[in-house]
Amino acid sequence: MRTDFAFIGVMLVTAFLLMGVAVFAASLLRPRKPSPAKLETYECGMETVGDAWVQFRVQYYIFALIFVLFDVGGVLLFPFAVAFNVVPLYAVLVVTVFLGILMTALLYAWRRGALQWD
Amino acid sequence: MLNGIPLYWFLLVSAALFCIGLYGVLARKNAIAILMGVELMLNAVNINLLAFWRYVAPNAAAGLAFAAFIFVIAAAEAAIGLALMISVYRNTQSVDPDKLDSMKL
Amino acid sequence: MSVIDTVNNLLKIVSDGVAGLVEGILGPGLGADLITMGLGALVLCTIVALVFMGMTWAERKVVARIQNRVGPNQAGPFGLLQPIADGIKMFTKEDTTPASADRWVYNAAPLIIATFALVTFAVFPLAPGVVGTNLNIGVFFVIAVGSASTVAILMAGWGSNNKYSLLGAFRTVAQLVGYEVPMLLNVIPVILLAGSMGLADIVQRQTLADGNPGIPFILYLPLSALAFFIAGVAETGRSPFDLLEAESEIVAGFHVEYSGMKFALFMLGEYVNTLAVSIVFATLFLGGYAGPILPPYLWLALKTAGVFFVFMWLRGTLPRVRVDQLMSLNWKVLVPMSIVNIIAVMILAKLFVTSPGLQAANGGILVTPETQAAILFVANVAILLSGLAIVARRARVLRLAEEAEIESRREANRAAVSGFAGGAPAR
Amino acid sequence: MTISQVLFIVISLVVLGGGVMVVTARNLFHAALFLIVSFFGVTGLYVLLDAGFFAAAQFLVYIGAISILIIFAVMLTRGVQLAQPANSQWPAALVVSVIVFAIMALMLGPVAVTIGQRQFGSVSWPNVVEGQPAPAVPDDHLVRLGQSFVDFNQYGAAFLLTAVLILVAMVGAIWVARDRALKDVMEERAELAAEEAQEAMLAGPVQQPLPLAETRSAEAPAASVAHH
Repeated sequence: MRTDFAFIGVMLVTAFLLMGVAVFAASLLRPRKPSPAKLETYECGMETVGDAWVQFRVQYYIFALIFVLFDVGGVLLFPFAVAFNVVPLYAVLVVTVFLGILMTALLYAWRRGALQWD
Repeated sequence: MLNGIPLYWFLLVSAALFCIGLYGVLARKNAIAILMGVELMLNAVNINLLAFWRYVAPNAAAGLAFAAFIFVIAAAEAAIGLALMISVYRNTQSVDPDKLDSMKL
Repeated sequence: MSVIDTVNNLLKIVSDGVAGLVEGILGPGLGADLITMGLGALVLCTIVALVFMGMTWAERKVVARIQNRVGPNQAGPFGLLQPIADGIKMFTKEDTTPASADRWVYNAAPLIIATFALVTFAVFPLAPGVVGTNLNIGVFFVIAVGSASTVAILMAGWGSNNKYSLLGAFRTVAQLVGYEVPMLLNVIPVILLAGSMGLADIVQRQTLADGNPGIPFILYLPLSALAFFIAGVAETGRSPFDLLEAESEIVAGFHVEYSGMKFALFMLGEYVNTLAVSIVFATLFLGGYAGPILPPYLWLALKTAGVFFVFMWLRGTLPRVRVDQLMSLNWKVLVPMSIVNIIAVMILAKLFVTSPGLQAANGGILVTPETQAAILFVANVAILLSGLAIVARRARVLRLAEEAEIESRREANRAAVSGFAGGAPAR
Repeated sequence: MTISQVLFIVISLVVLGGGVMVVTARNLFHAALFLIVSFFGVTGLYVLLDAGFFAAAQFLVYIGAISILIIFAVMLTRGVQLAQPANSQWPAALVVSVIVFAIMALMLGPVAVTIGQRQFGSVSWPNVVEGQPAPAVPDDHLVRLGQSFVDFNQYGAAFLLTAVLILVAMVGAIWVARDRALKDVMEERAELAAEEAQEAMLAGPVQQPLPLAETRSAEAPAASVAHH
């Protein structure tokens, strides 16, 4: 199990180094003539006012939280899916109830208008 | 075969992570930073559960099952806690728990 | 060993040969293993980078043809050297970092997105026995690692310290994370049927062998395949779901402030993710490297190219969707349909079993794999059609309500106007 | 020193270093990023524990989901750059944390210490023999986990309760984070009540007098808003 992941560690390091080398090599090759105008924040030629923070809508958070809850729900289904061939028939009922409750949660969000982006 | 890593190494790392989270919960001035501390503590708990599963009872599903449930609990905690903080922020323009001492708006 | 066998197992022979060579030089042990793995990783990354260059060329050419243009034709024959010209330009372009940027975060974001896009390739089986590492959680691993790009995008948006970047990053992430849910939910029916999360096992299940007719899962689960594909298009942020780059709306999304090599890494990440989704789709639903006559790696390449062609086709033909349509399609159509589909597949796969052992253990009706496939196919299509019918009816009801509302408002306006004419106070 | 030990130490440093930065960083966005670093280190620990599924789940749930939620919340509350990272009791908090860690280290550590009559440390866990390799992980541990989720003699009830927890969290969080602030709702209600009261006064000279409680509810929130 752990040895299976060894290659992934090596791959992670290799890919990271390769990308780092690419950026570093480019930094040696490319011209470098900074000027105040180039270093400005791009805003279609307007002077930037204030920092990058703008009033974000709560809708973003609500979508993220629905996603998080469905994500963990989905993760719990994976061990069951692997065990599907060895579980008895009533297990299907248990998981159907599980999915039904998740569906209820989705329907609640729907009825509250939380899925509406406007 | 853990190639020479004794169980108590994991337990000590998990205890240290738990205490770092505890410090964050006790000392931070921002409620979202406090929730980050709670997430660290939940992670420490999960390391413990999986370490005991691995060393003490790898044939039982108990450690794995509890670790999986902790994932869900962490997600639910984060979702509700942060939603509360956002709501509090919109009502009081602050997420400093020291200032949230009144029950009324 | 015949010539055909040699050709069929070319990748396996080469990789085994290199591993043997390294071990011969260094002697067996940790060092040899590490160097073999490092070489493998290097080769894999290089191949993926080359494929990335080919993909950019192919996409520009194909989309140009769809739109009655010629596409790149100056650099080399058929513009084949265009990616190299692009590469030289990216390498030598001045790279400006905005003065107000959060430097570490800004510089790390493209590296992270490109690295984690490449890491997924460690688990794809390219041919029998040729795989970086045969993880038993393969498909779950791919989806998990794919979710790293959201963090990198938020880092890019925040690090640039630009309103457009941050807003673009928020929009992108809201889209990406949403479509991860149907992706997760639609691999579950495949795992139910294959009984394993390992990609090699899933391919094995679709390979022609004794007692296994080798039916690809797209014929068992057309609805899952369709939903997974739509989610994959949205996950990689490609047209028609390319709201993150909607240059007419938010300049260029989260990577406005990036130029030169760092921008190239974002492009690389996007294309490599597309390639990864194509390979996953080919592996899960089209049978991966399984196929007659041709060598296995060629089959995988052909299937992946086919899936990528559909990606390009969509980009060339469909207009961009609106952000509210994007969210509705995910949460109100794909997710509910996937949940219903999982329930149906579970029940049917338990009722109609294909092996006597399973029948003895859990009961059920013994059928041939072909019959099981046909039953699941019919159920999938039925769910898809009824879902579409519900959506269509809902859309019609909404449209009628809107029209009625407009009509009533018009009526009220008319009444108000005539009321004024009569001199009575309008309320 | 085996390679596993080296990896363990490196990963632990990443986990703990990330954790320390989380609780000390002045910039909340950076704190969230260090939280991700710490989560990533924990992924490595899970791999060392042969729990590959949980490593991937950690990546998916914590790095891909929960940290996104935290970053969104940071952005929504506009408290990114903190004036001061810690509150006034931070020395006390530090002392408490260190003491708790000392106690835990004493109890879990390898050194046996006798305090008074009792002996702490060097606990012998079942199945754990010093110097012996840990028992092997069965290949089908995920299958067993899946079976335990649907078996009511094991964790079937907990599995279903998890779904209920998700439902409750969804309902609660959407209710709490809904678009309108509580203040606005109460303001609106107060205005509506005031309007109704006015209409009632205008409508007729002698009608039922308004009940006291209602008048108060119409006045009090408006007053408190004015106070703000």
